[in-house]
Amino acid sequence: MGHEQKYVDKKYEVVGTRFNRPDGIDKVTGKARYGADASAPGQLVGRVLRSPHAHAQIVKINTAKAEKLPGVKSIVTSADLPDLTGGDQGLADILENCLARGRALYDGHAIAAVAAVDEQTAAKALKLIEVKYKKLPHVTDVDEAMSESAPVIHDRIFTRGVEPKPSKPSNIAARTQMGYGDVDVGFAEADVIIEKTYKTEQTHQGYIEPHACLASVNPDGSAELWVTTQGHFVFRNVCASLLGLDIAKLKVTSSEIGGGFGGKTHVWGEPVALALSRKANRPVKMVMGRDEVFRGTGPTSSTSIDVKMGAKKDGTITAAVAEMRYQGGAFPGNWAMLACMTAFACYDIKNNKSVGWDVVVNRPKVAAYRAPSAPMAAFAVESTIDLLAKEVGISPIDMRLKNVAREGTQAPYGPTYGPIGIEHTLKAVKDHPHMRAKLKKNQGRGVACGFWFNIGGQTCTDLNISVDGTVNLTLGTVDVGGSRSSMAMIAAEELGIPYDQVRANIADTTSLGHNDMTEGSRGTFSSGMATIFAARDAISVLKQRAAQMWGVPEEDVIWENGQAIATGEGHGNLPALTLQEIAAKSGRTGGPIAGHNEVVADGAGMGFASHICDVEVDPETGRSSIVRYTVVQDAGKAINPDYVEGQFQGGATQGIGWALNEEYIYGDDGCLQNPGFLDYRIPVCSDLPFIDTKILEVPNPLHPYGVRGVGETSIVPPLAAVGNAIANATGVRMTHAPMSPPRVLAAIDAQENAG
Amino acid sequence: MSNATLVSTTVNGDPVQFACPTDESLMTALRNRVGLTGVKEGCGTGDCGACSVTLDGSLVCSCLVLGVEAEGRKVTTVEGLSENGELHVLQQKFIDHAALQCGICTPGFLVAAKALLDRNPNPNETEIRYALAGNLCRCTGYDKIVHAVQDAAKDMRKNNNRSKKRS
Amino acid sequence: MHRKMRVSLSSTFQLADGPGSTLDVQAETIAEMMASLTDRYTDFAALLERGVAVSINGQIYRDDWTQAIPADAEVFLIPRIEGG
Amino acid sequence: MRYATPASAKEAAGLLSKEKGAAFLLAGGTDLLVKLKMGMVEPDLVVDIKRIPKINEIQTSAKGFTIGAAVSGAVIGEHKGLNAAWPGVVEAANLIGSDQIQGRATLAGNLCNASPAADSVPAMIVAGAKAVIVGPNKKRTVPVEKVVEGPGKTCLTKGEVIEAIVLPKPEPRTGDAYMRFIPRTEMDIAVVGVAISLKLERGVVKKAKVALGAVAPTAVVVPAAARALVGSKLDDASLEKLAAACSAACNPIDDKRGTVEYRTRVAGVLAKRAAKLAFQRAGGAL
Repeated sequence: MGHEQKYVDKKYEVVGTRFNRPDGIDKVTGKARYGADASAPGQLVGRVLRSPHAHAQIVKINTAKAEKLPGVKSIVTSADLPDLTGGDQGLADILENCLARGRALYDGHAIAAVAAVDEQTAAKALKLIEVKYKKLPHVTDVDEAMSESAPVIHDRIFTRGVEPKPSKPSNIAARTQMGYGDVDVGFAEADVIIEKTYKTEQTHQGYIEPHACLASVNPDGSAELWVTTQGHFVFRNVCASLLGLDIAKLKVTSSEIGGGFGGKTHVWGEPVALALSRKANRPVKMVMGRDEVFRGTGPTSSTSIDVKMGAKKDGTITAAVAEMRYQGGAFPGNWAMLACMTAFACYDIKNNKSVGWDVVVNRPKVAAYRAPSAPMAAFAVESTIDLLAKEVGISPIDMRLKNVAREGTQAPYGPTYGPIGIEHTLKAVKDHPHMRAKLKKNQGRGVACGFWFNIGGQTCTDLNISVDGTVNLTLGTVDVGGSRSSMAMIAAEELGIPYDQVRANIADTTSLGHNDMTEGSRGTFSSGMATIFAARDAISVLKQRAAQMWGVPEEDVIWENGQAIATGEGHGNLPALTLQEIAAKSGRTGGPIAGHNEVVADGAGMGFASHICDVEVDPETGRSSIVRYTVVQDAGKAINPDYVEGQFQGGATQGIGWALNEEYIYGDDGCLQNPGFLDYRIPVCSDLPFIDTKILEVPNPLHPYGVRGVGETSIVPPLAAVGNAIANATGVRMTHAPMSPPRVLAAIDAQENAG
Repeated sequence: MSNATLVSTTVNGDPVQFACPTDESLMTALRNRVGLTGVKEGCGTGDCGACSVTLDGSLVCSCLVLGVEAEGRKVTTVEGLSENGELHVLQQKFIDHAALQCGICTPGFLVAAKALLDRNPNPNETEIRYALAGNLCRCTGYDKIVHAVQDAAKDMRKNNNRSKKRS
Repeated sequence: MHRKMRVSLSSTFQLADGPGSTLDVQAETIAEMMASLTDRYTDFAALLERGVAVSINGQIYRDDWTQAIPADAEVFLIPRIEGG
Repeated sequence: MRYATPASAKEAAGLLSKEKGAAFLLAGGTDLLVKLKMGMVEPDLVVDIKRIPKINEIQTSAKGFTIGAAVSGAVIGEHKGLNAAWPGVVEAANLIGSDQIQGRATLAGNLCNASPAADSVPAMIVAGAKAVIVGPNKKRTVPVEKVVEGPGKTCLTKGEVIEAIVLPKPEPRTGDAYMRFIPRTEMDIAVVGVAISLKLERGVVKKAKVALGAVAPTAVVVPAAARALVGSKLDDASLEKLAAACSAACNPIDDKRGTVEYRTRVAGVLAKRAAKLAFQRAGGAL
């Protein structure tokens, strides 16, 4: 790669300060263009027909009447898409999720799609498509789906990871096990053992912008796609593979993205819109309704988790076991495996074992949601640790500090940690004034920790210097949280020029090499690294041009504070050349000045956080209000603290919503009963206090600035932090999230009746 | 298909005419026929506030208004907040306070916050939070939004006092 | 001649014809290690297909197979993860 | 879909009565537009009453208040006279949805939508509100509690339009209050709603009326709950009786918003809280 990735401690001019985002003005004036805001000449309106059944055989689809409706230009069903059966099963699953093939696997599963001249015609055409269903038995609960008597959803699924290999298909896609040591020995050493079962309900990422795209396919196979996505390069590759297009002939442009949180890493309507366009030979714009977003896209797993932990009287945790059942919707996923990797990751537990069961049910295909799978496992583990702490008589924070993972601790998934920040966050929590604030009647305080990986991945960045010395930074990672500003800051830092001389843009797929998704908290980490290297690349060109202008050897030129300086004997008196001066002459010194970098930005650090939450519980209604909340997280290095805080606050709020009220509610018919923001209750402004934040900086050794991803960890602790706070306010331990008023009141009643 | 009707209205101070089916929402008409895509659709059912506009000065979800109802009325959208080429104080404060991340909810928040400050120039935190409860944001946890509105209110009060003194 | 090294498998990975939780190979980079393991164990390719990341002294590498493996490094094969 | 803007309530009634297809009245539109969007209704005719003179106004007289059918919650919330006279009705009207919804939603619309969970209906009932109904041929006035007959079902016959809601001038030392339970602080539909109005005489409850929302197919008037209050100074025993009577009057369903047990239980809890507030508003000392 030729660039040194290692962390170097230094003083920054730009990085670490606060600058306004370049996309700000467009976003506050309504000019910013999102997925639904683009138009193309002659565009059609695409709409999708969805299954009203949880599980049904599609006996027949008759589109004849709809096709005859004036204004209808194309209709597609799975028959119009390639049959990927027998090939890559993962790809086949994605395609089958986009359009059902023979069976509707969940309420809201896409069955057919239509493109018509306008909204009204498209809606009418959907009603004219006749689908004959034969209802099949369904299962939506993860525990029920694992039982012997459950209807088996896919006869091709034989549980992976169990010996001997099962001879019968089941809804259990895989068993995963992680951990080390001997838990039996560990439990034998324990003075106190706590065992509990927890349940968490399914939640949705809840981005405010519904999925939207504008697709246009030409008869020669060239195509364009404008889409709201977390990764347009990946969307390009996936759509091309699904539809048999040439990758380079499909140009994908990412719109401004109105929230993703993992939910816009997966394709749904995009291949369908492309197929409709190909058939109609006209551009097709497809925008989902909110009900479609809830019924058809994105949710996270609902879970059922058993945790058993043992500790000595001094607080040392001697053994820990988690058995975690995660449903992945109608197609198998790796969600329980991720839970196994994260459940005990904050702690140094000599004997630990995590077993995960990945299960399929008749619900939408689960998609990544901010630190996928970790919040539920943390809810179970962090609740249990509080119970243990109480039992041995140690404060919850000291209990955690006693067992905290450090550099050198073996992670539950195997390797040994490098420098990590969990202990720092816990100590900061312990010292935080929030911990000493007085609680009022019916109030309680809870603390919880959380962990999530960061990932790096493929990244490609261009940096072009204009003749006036201003800089275009061209990025391929979608900006979901303000990364354009952070990247421009990094370029300014490296080049030694003011922030406002750098303009960062996100390029389409024809303008840069491949970039992975903005997922896994990788945006600022990976594009930041590529930006540093691209800037350093440009600096070497700048130095060479300066040398040429001066007529001195290149090796005598250094770059400092945005200018070239000649060093060495004989030319020490030459006046420095600024970036502007060199850029102005670039036409005569060899042409445009640019830097470029492509990198596999591996070596992302670990993200750890500890949260403090105060709740007030109305003992007569079971309603919990968040009265104070503090997030402490290790960011490695905060490039722009405003946006780091924004990630902390946003993630915490999503976790609070999950803890209190957000859940998918399914009826006995297996249909989703609350596919809208009215009854899928995300936190509103009046539900919350200000969310305090504290950024810690334990440098990541494998990033030049020490950056760690910060996007995801903040959603991990809140479920448990809220649960622990409720327990301290009421004396009642909640084991079922969300801890909605009816559940809390029932638990209070049960305790009163028992005692 | 529904009958289309010609609607004459005023949008952001300008006379505007558009023809739309009678059952089309004002939100869709503003987006697709007037070209004001700053009016965002998050739900179409009045639950998220992204399509907030004022109608004769009253804050509404434009998804819950028919396009034809705008006949003879005055509509203000986010595109109408800046005047004389300058950002409205609220717009500037949203940028300064990093009160937006993805930005899809921002137009609705700005319209709603302006309606609040027009009505109540000195709201306390609770009043701000309840006034903005009809606007969903999934990125920020509302923290920086409330700070931005508080700061904007302060500046607007200062400016008002100054212009009062001058006149 | 490649350096001898020991690779630990995350407990979620099982190779039907493997010796257990650790494998000995000769390699100096991730790519060489993967090639050697693929040659040696019949179901290693399937495991790669499912997604594997390499942890070298606690640092996780998902894609950069050019990465050199230092002498006496702790090397773990773990599932390749994605994020939200 | 045809869209009409009649100039009088009578003209609106005429349009509705003559329509052969599906006809709907449009005031605030906060329910109708949602149903349109979700494809739950396909109107042939929509009659927008907001261009009718005075239908957007609140009129005050010696007898009380006449609130035009198109008056929005926001306007009600700003009306000083109404706030002073019937704070419970005003708070119920203002609890319906966000500020955006308040910019449009009306009392008459909340009543005609006939949702079991309508916030303003129990509050209007205990305040003695009446609906002024205009038909193609005649006008009638009906107590609010008689308007709703079941979920989505009212006593209005084809062609009838509510022109206004009439609230009496409250008797001296009267207080009313409406409280509801929702999981969040805003934007939810009531899980339980309780409205209470009471009149004091020498610090003792002389008259009372209690109505519950979201616990039965329609709002429920609970005479036993009122009896529990009459003659009391809201001592604990009478409050417990009130709560028990309210819980006993519940006939709710399990749904995505709440369970039978929860609604029944919380109806009693809120009744006690609402009674205290109404008592204080009537000038009572707790």
